[in-house]
Amino acid sequence: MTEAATPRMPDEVGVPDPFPYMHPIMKKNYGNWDWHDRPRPGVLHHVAKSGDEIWTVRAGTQRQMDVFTIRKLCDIGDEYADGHIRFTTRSNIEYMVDDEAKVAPLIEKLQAEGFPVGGTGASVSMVSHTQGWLHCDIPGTDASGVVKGLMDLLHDEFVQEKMPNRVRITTSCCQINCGGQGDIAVNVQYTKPPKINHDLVANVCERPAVVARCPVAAIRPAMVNGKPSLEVDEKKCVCCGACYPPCPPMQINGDDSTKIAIWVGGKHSNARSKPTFHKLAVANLPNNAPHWPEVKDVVGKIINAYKKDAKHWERMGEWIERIGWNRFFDMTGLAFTKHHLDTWTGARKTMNMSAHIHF
Amino acid sequence: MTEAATPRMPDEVGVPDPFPYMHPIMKKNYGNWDWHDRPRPGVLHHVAKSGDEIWTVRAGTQRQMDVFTIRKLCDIGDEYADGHIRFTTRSNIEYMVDDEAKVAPLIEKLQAEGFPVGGTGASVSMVSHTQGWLHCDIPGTDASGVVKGLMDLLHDEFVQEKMPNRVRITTSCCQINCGGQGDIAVNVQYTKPPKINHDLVANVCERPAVVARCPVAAIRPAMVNGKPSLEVDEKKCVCCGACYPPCPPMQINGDDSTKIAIWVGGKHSNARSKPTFHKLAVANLPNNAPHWPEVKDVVGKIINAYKKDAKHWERMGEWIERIGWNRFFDMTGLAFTKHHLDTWTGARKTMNMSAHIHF
Amino acid sequence: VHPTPHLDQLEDGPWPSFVTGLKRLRDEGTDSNRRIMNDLLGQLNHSYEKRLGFWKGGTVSVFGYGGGIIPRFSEVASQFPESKEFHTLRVMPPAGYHYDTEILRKFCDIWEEHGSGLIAFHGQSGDIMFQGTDTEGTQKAFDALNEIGFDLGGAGPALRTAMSCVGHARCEQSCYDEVRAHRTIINSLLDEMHRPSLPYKFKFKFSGCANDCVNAIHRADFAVIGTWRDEIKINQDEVKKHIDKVGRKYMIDTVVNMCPTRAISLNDDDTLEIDNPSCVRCMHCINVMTKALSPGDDRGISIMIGGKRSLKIGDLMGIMVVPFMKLETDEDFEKLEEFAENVVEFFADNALEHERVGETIDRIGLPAFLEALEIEPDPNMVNHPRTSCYVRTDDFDDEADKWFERKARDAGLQISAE
Amino acid sequence: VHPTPHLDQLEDGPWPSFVTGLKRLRDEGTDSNRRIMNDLLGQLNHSYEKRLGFWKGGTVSVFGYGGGIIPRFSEVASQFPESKEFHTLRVMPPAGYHYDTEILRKFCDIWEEHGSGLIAFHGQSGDIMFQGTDTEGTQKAFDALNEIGFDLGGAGPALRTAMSCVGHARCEQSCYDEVRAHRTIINSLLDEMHRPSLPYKFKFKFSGCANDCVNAIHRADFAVIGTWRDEIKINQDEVKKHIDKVGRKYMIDTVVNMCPTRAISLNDDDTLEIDNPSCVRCMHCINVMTKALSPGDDRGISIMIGGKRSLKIGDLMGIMVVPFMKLETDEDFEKLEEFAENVVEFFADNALEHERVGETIDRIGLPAFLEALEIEPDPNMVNHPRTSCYVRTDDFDDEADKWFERKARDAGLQISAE
Ligand code: SRM
Ligand code: SRM
Ligand code: SRM
Ligand code: SRM
Ligand code: SF4
Ligand code: SF4
Ligand code: SF4
Ligand code: SF4
Ligand code: SF4
Ligand code: SF4
Ligand code: SF4
Ligand code: SF4
Repeated sequence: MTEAATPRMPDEVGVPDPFPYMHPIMKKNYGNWDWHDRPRPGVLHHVAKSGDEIWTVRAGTQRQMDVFTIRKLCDIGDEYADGHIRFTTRSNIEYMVDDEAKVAPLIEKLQAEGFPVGGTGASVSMVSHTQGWLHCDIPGTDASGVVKGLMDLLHDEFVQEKMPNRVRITTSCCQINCGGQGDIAVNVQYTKPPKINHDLVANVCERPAVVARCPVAAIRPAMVNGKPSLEVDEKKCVCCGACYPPCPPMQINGDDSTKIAIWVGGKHSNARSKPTFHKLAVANLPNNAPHWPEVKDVVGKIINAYKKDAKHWERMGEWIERIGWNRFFDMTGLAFTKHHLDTWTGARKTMNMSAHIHF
Repeated sequence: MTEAATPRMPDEVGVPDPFPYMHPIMKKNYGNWDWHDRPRPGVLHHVAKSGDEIWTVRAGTQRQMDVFTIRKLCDIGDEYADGHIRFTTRSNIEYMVDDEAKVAPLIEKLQAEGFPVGGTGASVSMVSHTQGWLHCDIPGTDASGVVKGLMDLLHDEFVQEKMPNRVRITTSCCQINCGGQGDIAVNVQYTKPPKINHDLVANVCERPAVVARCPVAAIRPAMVNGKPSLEVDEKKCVCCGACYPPCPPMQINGDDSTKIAIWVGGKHSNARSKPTFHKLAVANLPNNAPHWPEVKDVVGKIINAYKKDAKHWERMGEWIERIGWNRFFDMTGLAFTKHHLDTWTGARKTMNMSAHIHF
Repeated sequence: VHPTPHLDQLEDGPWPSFVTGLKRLRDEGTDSNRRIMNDLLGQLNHSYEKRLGFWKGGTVSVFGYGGGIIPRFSEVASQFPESKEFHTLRVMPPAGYHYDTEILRKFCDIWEEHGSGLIAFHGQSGDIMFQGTDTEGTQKAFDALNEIGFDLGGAGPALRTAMSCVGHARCEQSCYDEVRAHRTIINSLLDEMHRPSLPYKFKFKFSGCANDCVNAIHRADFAVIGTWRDEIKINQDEVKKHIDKVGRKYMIDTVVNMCPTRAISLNDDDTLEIDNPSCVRCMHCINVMTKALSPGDDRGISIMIGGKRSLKIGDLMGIMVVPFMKLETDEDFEKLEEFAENVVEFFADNALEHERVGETIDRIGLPAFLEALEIEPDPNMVNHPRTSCYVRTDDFDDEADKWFERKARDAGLQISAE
Repeated sequence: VHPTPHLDQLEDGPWPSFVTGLKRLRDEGTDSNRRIMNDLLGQLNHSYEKRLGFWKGGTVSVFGYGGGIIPRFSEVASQFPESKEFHTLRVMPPAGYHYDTEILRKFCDIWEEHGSGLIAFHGQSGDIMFQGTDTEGTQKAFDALNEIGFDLGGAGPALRTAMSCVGHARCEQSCYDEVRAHRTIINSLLDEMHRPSLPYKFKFKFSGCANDCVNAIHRADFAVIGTWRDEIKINQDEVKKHIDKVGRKYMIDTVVNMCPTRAISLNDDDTLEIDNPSCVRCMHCINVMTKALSPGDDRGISIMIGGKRSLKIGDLMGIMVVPFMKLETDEDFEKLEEFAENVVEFFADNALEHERVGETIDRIGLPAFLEALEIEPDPNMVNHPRTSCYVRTDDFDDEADKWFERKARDAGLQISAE
């Protein structure tokens, strides 16, 4: 500690080279794969042009992992796989093995240790999650808890491939939405304009920056009790929360005004249809930690309707486009309200300017 | 004339009842038709649920007709048809007959009198046209002359049904575009900001109204030579011409700055795809009366490319969407420029925000 | 006789020439037609030469009305004095453009006497345009036309002449009585047409089905389009015949594969399966297989509000504001009439000057428009619900209750109707 | 030990529980892990009870760098003092997230010693997140990680950590070497990551094909997506096998009828026909028939610029700005690197404070952006050309000439290459 007198200069290595860590078969056939199939849920089988084969076993994790869990995963990798591991875009772990015979014991072990094997193909993969109360400075709810609850609910759909196509769920603990777009997105939605703690503004808030951040110009500088502060035009405010990070005294979170909205039909892939943003399904669900039953209820309904009705390869949004939004609302028992009508920039282009109609 | 002392009060009859004029078979089977086909180009054959049949023969007219032409059409109607006539949305004339035997002589007569029979099904129908130099107070070009030239060029495509689907051409003699959206639209496009005739502004121009009409707020009131006038910020001006009708001194037309642009892919029907607006193909073509050869050349190229390449039932815009705009520009020999990139409200939504790509 | 070297070049070619027509009026018309047309041709040729127009507007109307005439005064009247006034009468045609030769001949007689002899069938908004007369002729021609049952159409900031497709009269796709809808609405709002006092123009258009043969969605502030709620009618024998004729691959490519919502599937035995709840009533398959397929029986209309050309905010198409309305009984037509009146009243009260109703909606937002007209939000109004989270939703539950009430009401109504 | 009644409820259920993990650190971890985790659990339970968060930000960095640490100071430190500082190190993983057990065990050892023992694989931007240490621990952990070849990622107004899909390493769809592209670009711009001085964040993401397994188009300012120019490769035998297996109707419904541009037609003899010029490289048919179909051989990348979440103007996806670029030779990679540098430089010079590059493009218009980067306009950049006539086009012919020159150049290049 006291040696810190001559501090160490960082070695700016940048992005580490993955080849030293990569499974030898992947390294050998890098860029030369031929085709793949999925022998069973949770398992991918890739065949290289050279004829080499590799089997991948995918399992769910809690993402925020303690060293004990990580070491357990390493032990499994050393004993049942070839010692190489990767994580996927959705925080699932993948073990690669060079021999089909290794697949079954590996799966068995993972399951025995409580790691669900699945997340491939037309399954519900891991919910992409964010930081929440565990770490972030602006969260309206937790992330890890919501994800845990949702994955408990959807565990069966993770370990089998019975959905029409893959389902990507995301969750975000504030309206900023680090979790991103999803087939289903479970996001905090503020329902009230920020309350301003005027005593603090002068100290911690860079006022011109905050004024500039508001997307609807609802914030004005003002003198309150003789001190420079801010005021919000509540008629204009769209409750986006953008003012809160740069100015914590603009308290956007409230234990009962911070709500959850669920969005559907976001899609990143370019397969078939172009990528899309998710669309509002329902707002104003209570932020009911630690189980969020109202949220789970809605997610369950949406998943079930999709599972029952969509055609193979239709993603959530593509399914809804085909059957029509009215049928989506009917099937899920959700309400269509004036808040579903877009009012933001370019709203005009989201309107049905045609005679196309669903009954 | 001198009797005008007690002027006649109008009889506000409104929209006339069409039944007194309607062909008896149409009246009888009103709302009870079963199916139709097209025995040959220019002829529709409709069968009613009652079993009644009616044949319609469609022919082109010049829309702006002298009484001699109209009377000739009436003579034909009396002698070869059943004395009932209608005009279509596109200014074609239709004769209805109750007997298939009447079709051939009627067609022969129409052709003999110089009225091309066609415009049905997958043909190029009459160009929808506007007033132009003949009558309007703000035209940049003529309408009747352009239409005559185009229909001369496309006569063959009017009298046969050899296009992939119907082709709707429109033309408009100023940028206001009374002719509307089209598979191909031939429209005036101003290329210079208005020149202001300051001497006239004070007299004939309601200045606040003009300032309000400008879509980009490029017009400001100004004093010029001590008189109230206007000035235009030429950097902002998008040459739309909206200021000209309410303020004729804002001279938008110039014998060499008034140009023609050609747009493609507008579609009104809801068949298959939703209705669409037309999109810029080429701008800055000269306003070369009385033959507009440059315009005809481009229209011809577009029609030919579409005819050669589109699939049955694909409209112009649907064809281009499928093959890609780059192929459209290649096939027609037209240029894609920065002006094709939208810069108007909502432009963002017209950008390709995907990896979908055509080669 | 003015020389017309530019116009003369437009007399060749296979298409009927307007120039030839104008010249015939000049050479063979009544005295007054001849005079007018000689100078008109002269001015037009002058425009072709200078590449500029030479008309200016003004104010002309017939007694009792404020609109319906498009006045034109020549800026080159000194050179072409006989056509120095060249006004147009916009006259409403019978709904669906039906005529007989007798009435057309009457038009010719009237216009030969009181005007230039030049008539257009029809203007883009649907009017018969009697083109070219002076102020006096305007009144006389109107009186004569009015006597035989015709009325002026719209111009200026007013209700405009409407259009309806041939529809019920001859088309098997037609889903409602276009003539009745057209006449009911326009005739109830005639005052708005004849005495212009709206913020800007307002247009109605009526198409019997989604083929939209009168371009209503783009070109009408208020578009009425026929549709149906039940299933497409399939005649499987005719399906087979069609496939026999055109081939399986061709049929898949042009029908199955062109359905916008993948609602059509071809069974291996050449029967057709349509998933009707996925069908968006686009008309395509019905258009292709006119004998095998037809619209269902539970027909009605959709209404789109706000179509127009580009001034001032850019082109707009009508937004689906009333997804479905039956249009069979007298009460149905009264309801439609009332709705049309309400929309026009809303427009009169809320639009800014020179603002079309579509622009008003764009400015205030669709929710505010719906609220003003007491229309319940419906998913068919949008391509998809909002993607932006910028919205205050604390009253979401109250709004949701409205939906649930409506659903209960609809269900109740359906039960009681059974 | 703080009671955690709310959190305890999250230990049941089939999914691995983060609470169980945190408790294990509290109960079985090193001394410091135990202390930190007890208070961390206490604070988290407190959040569950109050439904509010209790962290605030601050400034912490390691020597030599300005970014890469997310500092967290507790607002309820008096109740939960041991976790009063709970900073996160964002550390860049090997491109493609490849590890072996050895390196993972090293991470555990380091973080057990200098932090809380809690590691996330991975954050949404792709970082390994070493969560929970104080200011001093931050430096120590970094030093240790840096010694074994790992570096901090991005935070603040800076270049951010990038992501690339598994791609070339295991996926037959991959159209370029993602690892090389990823490392080339990020490592050339490292200074922008470690010393935040951009107007706002800037993210790169790399997907080997249009399936976009790293969500690049929505979530990256600069998305690199693999594609190909020549024809899809078809193995007709495998097509037949596929049809034998799934049936004709199913195949039509799931492949032919799902192609977004109707580019696929099934011949009557069960061979497949693809109209490649109509194909938009969406990947769907290839995804469904992995043995029968594959991307062509003339592979490369497309680049989309401007994806991001909603602040301040609403969500944006990346716009196709470079439709195609080969990415095989060293020169190709240099060109890509240079282009990336130019875009970041443009962003640094032109974006307003807290403005993402997509917002800049939206503000100045795509044409201005292209001009600044000397990119020639291309139809693939848009869904369709402009529909608005509000544009000044008097230099249209000059602009057109640029296109024709480019076409001539391309044709020339192709000729000389033959
Ligand atoms: C491992 C992973 C990439 C990585 O580098 O980590 C991956 C791997 C594969 N993806 Fe992916 N995708 C992965 C995330 C994604 C994502 C991003 C995400 O989930 O956040 C997407 C975009 C999702 C979206 O659109 O919102 C994605 C969209 C696809 C698609 C397109 C599906 C569609 O029809 O829309 C395919 C095609 C397919 O399913 O055959 C695909 C196909 C594949 C294939 C089959 C590619 C191949 O030939 O190897 C791989 C096995 C998929 C499987 O699970 O069956 N992958 N894939 C990611 C696993 C995530 C997970 O654990 O669940
Ligand atoms: C940690 C992480 C969530 C997670 O748990 O995985 C995260 C956490 C935060 N994000 Fe994020 N973002 C994270 C990925 C994302 C993504 C996803 C991505 O990169 O693919 C997005 C959407 C894509 C994008 O860039 O727009 C995202 C969009 C935002 C935004 C909104 C940016 C916008 O332009 O709309 C903010 C707000 C801001 O920058 O002011 C934000 C701000 C934040 C801050 C710094 C909150 C703040 O302003 O104080 C969060 C710090 C939390 C913490 O305590 O650690 N974060 N954030 C992700 C980064 C981990 C990593 O480095 O791997
Ligand atoms: C007579 C007319 C209505 C009228 O009241 O005057 C009419 C009549 C018919 N139309 Fe139309 N359409 C008429 C203007 C239109 C217009 C408007 C226009 O041309 O300005 C459109 C919209 C065009 C557009 O989308 O821009 C129109 C789009 C259609 C379509 C949809 C075509 C498509 O695939 O997009 C059909 C369906 C079809 O072709 O079978 C259709 C079908 C028909 C049918 C087959 C309906 C029927 O069963 O009788 C009629 C005969 C069509 C033919 O020409 O073969 N009609 N039709 C109009 C004749 C215009 C002309 O002289 O050329
Ligand atoms: C005569 C006609 C063209 C034709 O030759 O057919 C016409 C002619 C004029 N139109 Fe039009 N419009 C005509 C149908 C249309 C249509 C088509 C339609 O109704 O389906 C449109 C597009 C649809 C729409 O309403 O937007 C149309 C959009 C305009 C506009 C732009 C409106 C906008 O909101 O963007 C103007 C400008 C204005 O109103 O200030 C306009 C203005 C004019 C004026 C009055 C020019 C003026 O401001 O002085 C023209 C008078 C010409 C004349 O001397 O007769 N005209 N105009 C059409 C009316 C004939 C009739 O009554 O049947
Ligand atoms: S979504 Fe909001 S609360 Fe959650 S990690 Fe991101 S910035 Fe923080
Ligand atoms: S919450 Fe959003 S809209 Fe409301 S004041 Fe803050 S920044 Fe503005
Ligand atoms: S397009 Fe312009 S010039 Fe032509 S009639 Fe309409 S308003 Fe007049
Ligand atoms: S032409 Fe259009 S943009 Fe230019 S000054 Fe006139 S109204 Fe404004
Ligand atoms: S709109 Fe429909 S109903 Fe009317 S004529 Fe056209 S096809 Fe027939
Ligand atoms: S009417 Fe249109 S949407 Fe309905 S089944 Fe036929 S093609 Fe499909
Ligand atoms: S993006 Fe394409 S190349 Fe990369 S892993 Fe996904 S499917 Fe494979
Ligand atoms: S890749 Fe997509 S666009 Fe191309 S042929 Fe296959 S399904 Fe069609």
